[in-house]
Amino acid sequence: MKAGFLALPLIALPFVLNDFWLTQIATRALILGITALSLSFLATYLGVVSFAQITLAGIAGYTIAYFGPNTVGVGIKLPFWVSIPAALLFSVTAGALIGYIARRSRGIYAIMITLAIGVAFFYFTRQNYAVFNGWTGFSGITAPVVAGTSLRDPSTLYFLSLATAAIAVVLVSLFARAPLGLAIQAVRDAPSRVMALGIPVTTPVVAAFAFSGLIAGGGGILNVWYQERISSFSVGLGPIIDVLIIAVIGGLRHPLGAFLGAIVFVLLDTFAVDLIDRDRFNTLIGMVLLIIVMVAPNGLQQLAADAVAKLRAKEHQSGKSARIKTNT
Amino acid sequence: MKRLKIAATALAIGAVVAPAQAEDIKIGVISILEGAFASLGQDGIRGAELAVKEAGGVVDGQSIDVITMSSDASPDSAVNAARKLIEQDNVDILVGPLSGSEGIALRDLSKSYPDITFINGSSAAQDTTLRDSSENFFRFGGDGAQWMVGVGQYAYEEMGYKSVAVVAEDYSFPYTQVLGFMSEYCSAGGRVPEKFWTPIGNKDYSSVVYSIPDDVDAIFVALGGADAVNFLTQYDQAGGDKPIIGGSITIDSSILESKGPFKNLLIGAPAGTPTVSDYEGDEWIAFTALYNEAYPDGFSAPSIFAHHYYMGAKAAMLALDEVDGSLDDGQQAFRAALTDLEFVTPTGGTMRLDENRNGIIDNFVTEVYEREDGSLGTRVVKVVRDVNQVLGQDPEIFLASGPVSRDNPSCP
Amino acid sequence: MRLFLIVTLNGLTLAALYFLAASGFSLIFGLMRTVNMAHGALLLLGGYVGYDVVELTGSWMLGIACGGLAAALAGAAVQAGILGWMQGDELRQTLASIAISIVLADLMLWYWGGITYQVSLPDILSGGQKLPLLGVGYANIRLALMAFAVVVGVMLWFLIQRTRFGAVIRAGVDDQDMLRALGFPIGRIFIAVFALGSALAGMAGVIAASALSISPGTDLQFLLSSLVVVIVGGMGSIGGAALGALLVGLAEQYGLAYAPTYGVVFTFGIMVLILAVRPQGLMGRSEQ
Amino acid sequence: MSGASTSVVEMATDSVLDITNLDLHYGSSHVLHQVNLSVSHKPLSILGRNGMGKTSLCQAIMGLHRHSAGNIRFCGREIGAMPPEQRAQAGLAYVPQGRRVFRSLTVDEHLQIVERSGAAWNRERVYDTFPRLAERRRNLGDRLSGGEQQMLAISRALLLNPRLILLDEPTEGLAPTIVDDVVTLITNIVEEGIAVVLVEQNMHAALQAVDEVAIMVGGQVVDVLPSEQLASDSELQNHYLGLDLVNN
Repeated sequence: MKAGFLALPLIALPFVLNDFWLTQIATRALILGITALSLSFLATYLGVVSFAQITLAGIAGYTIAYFGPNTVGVGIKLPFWVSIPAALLFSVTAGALIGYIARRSRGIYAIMITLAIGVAFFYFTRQNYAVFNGWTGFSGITAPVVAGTSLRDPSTLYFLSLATAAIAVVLVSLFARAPLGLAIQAVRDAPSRVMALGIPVTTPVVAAFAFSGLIAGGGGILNVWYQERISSFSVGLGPIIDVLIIAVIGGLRHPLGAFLGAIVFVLLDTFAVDLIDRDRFNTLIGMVLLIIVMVAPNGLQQLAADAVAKLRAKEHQSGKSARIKTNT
Repeated sequence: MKRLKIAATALAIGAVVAPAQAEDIKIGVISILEGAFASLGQDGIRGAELAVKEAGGVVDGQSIDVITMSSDASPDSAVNAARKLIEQDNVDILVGPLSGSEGIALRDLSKSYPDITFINGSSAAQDTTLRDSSENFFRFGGDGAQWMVGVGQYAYEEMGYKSVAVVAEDYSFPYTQVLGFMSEYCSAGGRVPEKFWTPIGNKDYSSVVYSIPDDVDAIFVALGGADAVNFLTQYDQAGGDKPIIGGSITIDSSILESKGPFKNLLIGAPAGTPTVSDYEGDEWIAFTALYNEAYPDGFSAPSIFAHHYYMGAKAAMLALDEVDGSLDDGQQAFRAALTDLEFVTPTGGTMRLDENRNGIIDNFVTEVYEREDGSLGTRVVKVVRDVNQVLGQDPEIFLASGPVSRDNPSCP
Repeated sequence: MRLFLIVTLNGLTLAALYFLAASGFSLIFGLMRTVNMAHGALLLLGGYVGYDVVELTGSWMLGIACGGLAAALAGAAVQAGILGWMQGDELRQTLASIAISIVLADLMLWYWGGITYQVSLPDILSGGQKLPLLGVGYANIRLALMAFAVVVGVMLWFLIQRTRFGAVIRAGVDDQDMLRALGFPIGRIFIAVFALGSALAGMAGVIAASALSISPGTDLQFLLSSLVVVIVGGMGSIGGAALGALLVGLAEQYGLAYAPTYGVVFTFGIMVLILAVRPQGLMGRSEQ
Repeated sequence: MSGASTSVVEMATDSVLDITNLDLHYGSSHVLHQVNLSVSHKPLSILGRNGMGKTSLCQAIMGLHRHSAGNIRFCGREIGAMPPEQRAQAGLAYVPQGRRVFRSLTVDEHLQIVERSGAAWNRERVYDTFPRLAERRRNLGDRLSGGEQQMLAISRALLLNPRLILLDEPTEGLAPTIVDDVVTLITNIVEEGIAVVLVEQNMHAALQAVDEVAIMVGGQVVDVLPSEQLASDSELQNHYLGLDLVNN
């Protein structure tokens, strides 16, 4: 009932929005939301804020670019049904590797080691021409054509992103309830106790990062189809911070927070220039961000949930009092 | 169905910004207005606006709306800015972007929007038009290699430099500039024993400074903005005394007007550029006067960016005038007018396009000199007219030598 | 060999600058666990103000003082007005300070424009001199940098290890709640330390503008280098910041001289490697 | 001197600390339920088994954990809304469970940062009272033995020249001879005219030092009775505290 309440308008969107709103706003928000979800998943269930999620998305994106059609003459062209699994495989493997490197880091130190990994990857892609084509990166990437329809077609890409987002949300909830997911949460709550029980901490941490790599990889593939290009800039500090902003303003406690944060971010990023003197839009973005951080400590999702709860309580109250009145 | 879609869209857009009037012709301008390139990007916008202002802001009774968008030097942001301008602000013509990788990104994007005309701003990557060119992407200007034509020969023959070291940023634009310099310099007989590719935004060049071989005659520096300032300062402080040869954005009014003691190093330095701040040509003097009048807060003379955005927007205005402001038929007539356009540039040459819609330009070899008031200016020592994208070589041979890179070309 | 020695010297002087920039960041993190992502913006602000003051008065020392003061005031305002309200919530503070840095960077771009500034040096520091053993010219300001770093380092050490205020800061690092229970108004101490850390950043900004240059984007560069320096060395330890600065400064210069293509990658590679082996940094204490 | 003695008499009739209907939550778990407690100048001990809410009560009194409902009055002033530092300045001193000495401060620095000039307790007096601390004055906090740390924690509190000292399990983990020293010390503090609240699991130590005992069970104060009564009634001890504690 609740899912339907959410799904119906989302499915109806392509029929009411023009291409700009559908692709540049809705699809872009979904794609960013998927990558941000991989961050909020780690934050919520493992208690680790990872700045390396853009790196994982980027690894998947670069794989698609390298093994797909592009206009820079780098890479080997493979059919998409090979390159897509390869992209996910790489992002999952990279996730596992990052998890292994960061397995002992907590709190601020985990943020820093993942940031270092992210920035190192960024500089590597910028300097390496053989695989990543350096500064310029890959352009002219086209999404696969399936049954005569390009996956980059606005409605198709939207539905594809929506489906991926839905699957990611479901996977996160399933994973959280699976034995491995429970072990991860135990690590979050008391790593030393888990170790005392004789359970190695490494396995759950690596698994959690690998799983986040799967989700981020999905976002990365969609992103490279959406952008039709990828370069060192796509994995730089800017996108890294964008995804963090999205996850945190949306709220880390609920999978839907990432998407709420993404839509707010995309709207702000796109329209800030229209709302204020075109030269000072960054000030506006910064201010809005600051206000959200200050008034919504647990993110917009929590803020919205509280508002709904309050509204319900009020309704409930007035309903009750009405009933009492009729009774008397 | 379609009607419903349009209505809903109008509603959605109307909620955010009021749509502009339908009759206007809208030109979107993309430039970099944040970070290290901000002041240069600002000057690009000035150039584009100047061309529109010059025409009175009207073509054949239709007013011209200029809408600007900022990118952050990344191709992704340039593409997002372009999509927003096209799909949400409904621009007809796009002018921009500023930097090389952004240019290639917009070239690719232009293939997805065949009904929009893209006119390059100041981005100067070679492949934007040379390889995989796009029918609706025009560049009324040259690439980074064209901008160096004349310098190699001048350095070898006039200055007598038999070998030079190269210090340049490690990305495509400087690669292109180095190619332009070296292809001439090497065939004249010069040698380039070492190239130092430094990361863009590097602060501390001291280790590069001390690695420069003692036996070179000069240093070719293709760095921009703060990077150039940092390198030159540190070279100066280390007691370095080799003459400098400058890239196109190493020696530009935006650099000459920066504050700092390093500037003495530049006096006498030759450079290749399509834009000379102190050029004595009548057209340039008139252009500078126009610029100064419109932008008292701008630089003392238009920068390379103002100059190139101006030429792009000017071409758009001229071609619009030719088709009486009509952009029907998918802008076919407008594009035909652009393709056949010939106009006198602020530097006094005649701008026209080659078959890849890339400009055939005039290039200058300049040298830096000190004005009486102590400020620095550049003066022209040589003008090379009609420089095409293959630098006067046989197109097939030129293309066969491959795209620019760290190692192409090479003559150690 | 000669090149190696010169590159080493370059690494040391760069390390000195990094230490100056990072020490304030480390101080703030050490006491409050605040990752102040606006540190780079405060550094840049100090640099700009310092430039203006030097142009106006011709006094370099005054420029340094005013640059530090401007950053200290801005930093105190940030802590008192924003970050102090979310004390203990590291992630929110990180994000809020990112937002602050975005706003600050944009406002500075507005006021100072995008051009590159270099602070003109007093005569004694400008120019260079021939190094006796190596036989090459070397900038005076870079040699002076090392002296500055040592002086600042010693002063900081003295402040923290030998004064009552320093003892209070150390007590706060160890156990904030206990310090409060002894009657210390932690909010005000936090503001003071934030101002002190910011003042160090502001002064480093003026020095960076003298030895190198400043322009939009300098804020991010120094934020990143400060992060690496402090994390490699161990958060909150002044000795650690010095060690981290040495490692990063040397790595960067050796990279630039001997492996320019991947030099920058090495710096961050070192950071990953160290954190993988010692999650709390070289001289950091593990949490709890 | 005579003035001081009259004020002691006066205060003895008044209560120093008044806690009424105090509730405390940690997230969703309800830790303190409607705690009522009044502390006069007679030393009082709060006894109870592990997990009964004793430390939470201390932290609520100090303000280190905000209570969710109820009042805390100290010397006639409501302090419930004050941050911890203001409560300390008002005359409330805290010797926490586990001592919590600063590991990177020397003994001398611990005392130096709290010392106020011209007060009754100063560094000199501390060193006179605890020669052992004087010997160890250059040692860092985490290089001290448990007993020394306890001396330091109590000295640190005394230097605040408080009206009330709240001690949370000061004998925990100490050797029996040291426990006796601590008990003597508390008795001396009481004689100084400083009110004492002693939270303990060690009933025997507590009963030696105080006149009155409050019993905490399940986040509530269930009984307040003279120490002699509890000392003599083993059934009562068993009932409230369980065998493990009594045999301790």
